[in-house]
Amino acid sequence: MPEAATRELTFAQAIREALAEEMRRDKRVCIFGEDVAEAGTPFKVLSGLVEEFGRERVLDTPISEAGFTGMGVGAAMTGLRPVVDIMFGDFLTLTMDQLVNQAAKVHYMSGGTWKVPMVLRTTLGATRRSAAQHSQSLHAWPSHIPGLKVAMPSTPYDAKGLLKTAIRDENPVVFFEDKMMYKLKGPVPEEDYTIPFGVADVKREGADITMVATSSMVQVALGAAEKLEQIGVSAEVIDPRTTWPLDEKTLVESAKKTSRAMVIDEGYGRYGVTGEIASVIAEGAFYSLEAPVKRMGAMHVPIPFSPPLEDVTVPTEQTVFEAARVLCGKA
Amino acid sequence: MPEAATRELTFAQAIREALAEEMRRDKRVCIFGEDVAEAGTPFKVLSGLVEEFGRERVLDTPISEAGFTGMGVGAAMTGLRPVVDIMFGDFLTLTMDQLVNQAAKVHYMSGGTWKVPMVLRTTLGATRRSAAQHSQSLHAWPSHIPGLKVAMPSTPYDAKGLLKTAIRDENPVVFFEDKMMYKLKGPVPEEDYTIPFGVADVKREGADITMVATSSMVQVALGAAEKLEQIGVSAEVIDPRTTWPLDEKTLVESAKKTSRAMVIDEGYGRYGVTGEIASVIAEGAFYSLEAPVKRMGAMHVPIPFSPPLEDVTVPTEQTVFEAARVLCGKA
Amino acid sequence: MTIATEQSKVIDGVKVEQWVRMYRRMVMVREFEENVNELYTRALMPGLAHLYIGEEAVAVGICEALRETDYITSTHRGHGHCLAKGAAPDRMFAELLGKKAGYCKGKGGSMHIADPATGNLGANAIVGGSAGIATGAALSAKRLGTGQVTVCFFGEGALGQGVLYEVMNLAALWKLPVIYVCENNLYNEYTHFSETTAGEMSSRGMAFGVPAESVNGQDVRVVYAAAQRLVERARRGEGPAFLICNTYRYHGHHVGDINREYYRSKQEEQEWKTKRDPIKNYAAWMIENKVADTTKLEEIQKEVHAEMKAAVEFAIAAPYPSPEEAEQDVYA
Amino acid sequence: MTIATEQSKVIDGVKVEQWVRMYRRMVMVREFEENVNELYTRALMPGLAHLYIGEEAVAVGICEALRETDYITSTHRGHGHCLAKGAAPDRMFAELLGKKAGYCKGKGGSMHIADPATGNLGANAIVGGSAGIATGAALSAKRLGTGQVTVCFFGEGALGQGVLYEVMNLAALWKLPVIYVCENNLYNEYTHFSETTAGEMSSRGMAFGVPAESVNGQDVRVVYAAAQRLVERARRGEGPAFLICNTYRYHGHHVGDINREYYRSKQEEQEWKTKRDPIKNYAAWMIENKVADTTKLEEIQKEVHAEMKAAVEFAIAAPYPSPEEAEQDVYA
Ligand SMILES: Cc1ncc(C[n+]2csc(CCOP(=O)(O)OP(=O)(O)O)c2C)c(N)n1
Ligand SMILES: Cc1ncc(C[n+]2csc(CCOP(=O)(O)OP(=O)(O)O)c2C)c(N)n1
Ligand SMILES: [Mg+2]
Ligand SMILES: [Mg+2]
Repeated sequence: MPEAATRELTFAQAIREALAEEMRRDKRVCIFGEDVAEAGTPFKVLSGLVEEFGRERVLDTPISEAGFTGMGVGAAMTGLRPVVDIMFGDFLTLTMDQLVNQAAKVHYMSGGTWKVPMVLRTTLGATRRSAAQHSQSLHAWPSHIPGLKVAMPSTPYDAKGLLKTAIRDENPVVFFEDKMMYKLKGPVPEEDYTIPFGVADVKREGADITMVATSSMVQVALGAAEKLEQIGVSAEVIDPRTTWPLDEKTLVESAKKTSRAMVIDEGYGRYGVTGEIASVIAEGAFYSLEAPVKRMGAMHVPIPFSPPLEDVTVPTEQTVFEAARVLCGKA
Repeated sequence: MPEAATRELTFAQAIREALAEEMRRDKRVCIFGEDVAEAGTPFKVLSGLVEEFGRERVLDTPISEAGFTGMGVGAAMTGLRPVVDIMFGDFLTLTMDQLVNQAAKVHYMSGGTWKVPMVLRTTLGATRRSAAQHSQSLHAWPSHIPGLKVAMPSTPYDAKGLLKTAIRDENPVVFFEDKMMYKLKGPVPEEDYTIPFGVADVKREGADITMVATSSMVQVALGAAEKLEQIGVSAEVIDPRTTWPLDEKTLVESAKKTSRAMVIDEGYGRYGVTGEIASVIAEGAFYSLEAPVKRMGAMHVPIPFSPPLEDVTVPTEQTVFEAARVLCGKA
Repeated sequence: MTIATEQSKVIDGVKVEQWVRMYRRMVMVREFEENVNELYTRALMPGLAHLYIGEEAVAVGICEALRETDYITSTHRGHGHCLAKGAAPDRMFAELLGKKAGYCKGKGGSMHIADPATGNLGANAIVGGSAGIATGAALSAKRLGTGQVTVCFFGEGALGQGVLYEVMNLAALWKLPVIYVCENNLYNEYTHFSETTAGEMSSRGMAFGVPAESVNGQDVRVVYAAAQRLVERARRGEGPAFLICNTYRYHGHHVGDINREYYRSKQEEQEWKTKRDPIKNYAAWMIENKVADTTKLEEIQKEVHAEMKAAVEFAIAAPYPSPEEAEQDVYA
Repeated sequence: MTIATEQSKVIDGVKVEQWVRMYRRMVMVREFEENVNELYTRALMPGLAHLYIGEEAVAVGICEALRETDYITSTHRGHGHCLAKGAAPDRMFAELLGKKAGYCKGKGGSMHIADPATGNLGANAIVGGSAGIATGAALSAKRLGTGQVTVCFFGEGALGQGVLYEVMNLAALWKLPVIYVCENNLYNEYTHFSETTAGEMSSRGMAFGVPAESVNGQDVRVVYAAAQRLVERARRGEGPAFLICNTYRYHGHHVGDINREYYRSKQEEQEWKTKRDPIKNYAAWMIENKVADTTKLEEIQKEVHAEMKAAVEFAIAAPYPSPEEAEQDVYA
């Protein structure tokens, strides 16, 4: 949690600041991806970096996600610390071989001799009216793969701290940013800080129900918690911040305390993040739970374009509030 | 379950027979992949098909998994019914864009106008001493994606029946075959039959514990069930046969009956199939369960080459037996 | 007015009727896109769109060489392709606004227009994402003996995607009837293609056994002639081709890309717009060669203008799908 | 015996010492692989292996042009590359048998030998899978100014993988010091390359701005000369190259591929073995040109033979890792 919150930054600014500071600190850090230099990415997250660090360290690539992710692996093995930019999380599909068969396995297959200190930054999140190929939240895939770490911040503060940790980590880290959150503001201290992986953050304390929420869903859960308070339900909101490593203890302890839990994640609800976390809680807090763990994820459909359709495919403050109310027997 | 089990076939023969019969029945069915004609695949599963159906319908491709999977999508949209052969499940990494951003979404994105009746056959399973890039069981990934169906047979009988259903389905189906099971024999009737998707099969009835097992793990669970019987535990073994659609009802009802459940799957234990199925059971049978649902999957490591290492990364009869014993309080 | 009625007269080897249709189609595309831009500015369109203005001669020239039953695959910048292949503007606008009457019932939006009736296999928001689909459709045509040809449209940015080479190789090996049409509008989003493309662009075809040509994409007559030749060649079973059409997009990468000076100059834009406009220059040629006169062309423009206005109104008035529909059409 | 001792004498522009080393290395690779085959047949080796016999001149000729600090990436058929780059046979055999003393502590096996000490970034069991890694290593070398060159070995089957073209394009654009070495041994597993490769193979380089050459991969002198030139060019900052080495594998695709007549004739095999054997022909040249005499060559063969026997014994006697090690080395 922020200590000396002297100023507010947007989520995008926090990301940019983390990159700039790490690039100043360590000459080996470099960035590559599509339109990262010329345009500072379509989301303008990287604006200004090429001016400071030059085209030797901020490199515009062709539209070759597999190729330049693979280059990230090789560059990381041989002395650079690349931050690979994959514009939309949907394009992870193109990088899976490099990420999963190469990056994740190099260290292990080589008996621990080679390392891959690479960060792959990408996005997640729907409701941007971008349709099925630009709206997915595919973080469950890398979370499934040993050898990768997966971070997904939900505030500007976490974004900066986790990204610095990712860059300093000796392993491949997949870093998911909710593209709808780039303009979200929050306190970010001026001093250098990092946030350890595998440490969940209690975003709000509560006594009656545990809401585990990730990335984009943390704000949604906090909003729902406000509403719940109005009907006398005290909700605890916990953000694991990294799906791997996963801070099982904090999640389980909270569920033991509240005796009710739900998991809210913007990835598809099936065979994804909610299944894992719900299982961890159902197992760890088995003898304390008064009701089944409730899971909420994206509807099991490709994300539709049309606003009235798209809006019903992801959990909202209202749907989370209602589900929590039912779970707490206040319906 | 087989009715008129007049003869035994191996798993590989059952697959081949399903393909041959469907190719005879429907001229639109064709196969493409690496070494499918010339060699009948390295596993020899397709031997003889090119002789019967010719090189127009059994096509050897270059080593271009993304490319020919994409062609499968286009061919399926326009009148063929391609069966795309991806030699090792590990190479799914290369096809994810075609499979997930294209095949799975075409029908939905086009408002239901185009269809993709394509089957992608591939393998899963470790312990073949093939190391980290040829041993993965990645079926959790497609199971996570709406628009795809995922089948994973555990017997020759199921293999034939499910593959026929897959070929006749109007949607993209990912079909996983355990490569260690190709030589497994079992009864397969001569008559034409299909097995509906989304219908679990009770491979063994029991009263004390429900073991949900998939693909390669079904035989393992059955073996463990034998051992359990010897210590007076009656285990029910259920094979969902398709992870999507998933026959939740059969799984939940069994768990309600036995009050104890475990899920055994060869994919990685984290963020995969066991999490989903365990959650479904924990939720559906919440008030009947006497213990947390136990999950067993591959160890969270890239699959190592060395036999003594590889052997400890996947559940075995012995480890499943022991886990079940503990779960039933017989330890 | 004799010229306009003599539809079957042949000029430069092509019927007047066809020349006129190409003009009308180019005007349609431009008018359609102007309306899209307006819908965006008026905040009536959800999301973004990538305008085809400036590139009209490519889609129109190519599709003029195709039969209705032939296939196309399209891109994020796909409205022009869809219209040129025969899509109805009203259902397209409806789709862009997320309405139920749209080609995809509102599920696809600007980047996913698809329509079996006009052989449109779908626009694709993955750069290079439809190369496999197009090549697979060509495989079907060959195997089923239908005589259909498939055109795969993509921007020069897609030359960065390896899958394109995988399928070109396959198309060449199997002699599939597919034409890869590369629309080189100089930019991959905000990056000039020279920073992303090594070597000679046309050699990207030959290296995989696919004969390549490069043409002026601002001249519909040139595009049509090349397409005609390559499509017929493919139809005869002589295999795929790779056609580079050099062109330019007048607007931003998408409707929100307004300030472009950091990546390209106003002067460059101005030059293309004034000297190489595909519609203006083609109109001049038509008049000069008595394919049509000014009156006729103005008449077409008016008709198209009215058609588009009506189509936009239809789309605005059309109802949204109901939320329950979100769960439909996942499986066939 | 003067010839053998005059190691610093220069013949054809190359020191005798180097010519001899190349001979020794080729013999090492062959002997190594013969032993692998035997270990397989004696059921002492878990899994399978892909033998490099017949292709020795490629790895040896290329690596002779490299410095110890230069990088290579290798393939499923990688033993030759690793040995040529300086790997120790005993630790390689240990790895193949899954022993703790192996290069990867038994975790990698035949297809994943890696070794930072000799610049070996790792063999790869994904066809084409190391193209990105190799190109990334070249990026590091350029950015860090180390002067290192990377060689990316792959079979002609990898020409089917699009990622290769993605990174060649990048290497050309950024002038990276990487040599793409295509070992064309005619077969992708069991399918002849002519059925999988359209167009002219060497144009696959030029199309992406990477200069290409094609050489006789059975002649170590030719391979070395080409490599030497291209590696120095890359080291000078003049960019990547694409080198096709035409060669042949004598054995099956893997050790279990015994009956091969359904995909290639015995006669074809016989011809390559008898007429174009890289070791035999090179030995003849050495003798003819007084680089070494028969006695010297036999001596080398005996030494290598003994070394390999000892290495095999070391590996057989070496202990397996303990099961707990399975969970180690997942994260650094
Ligand atoms: C695989 C993939 N990578 C990146 C993007 C983001 N993107 C959308 S359009 C575009 C540029 C495409 O350039 P080009 O192919 O030349 O088409 P143009 O926009 O110029 O018509 C990019 C990078 C994408 N949609 N798909
Ligand atoms: C991506 C991928 N597809 C398929 C395979 C299976 N496979 C292993 S080796 C091989 C043939 C490789 O041929 P080539 O590249 O010419 O190498 P060679 O074996 O001839 O040395 C294939 C298809 C693989 N390992 N990786
Ligand atoms: Mg462009
Ligand atoms: Mg080969």
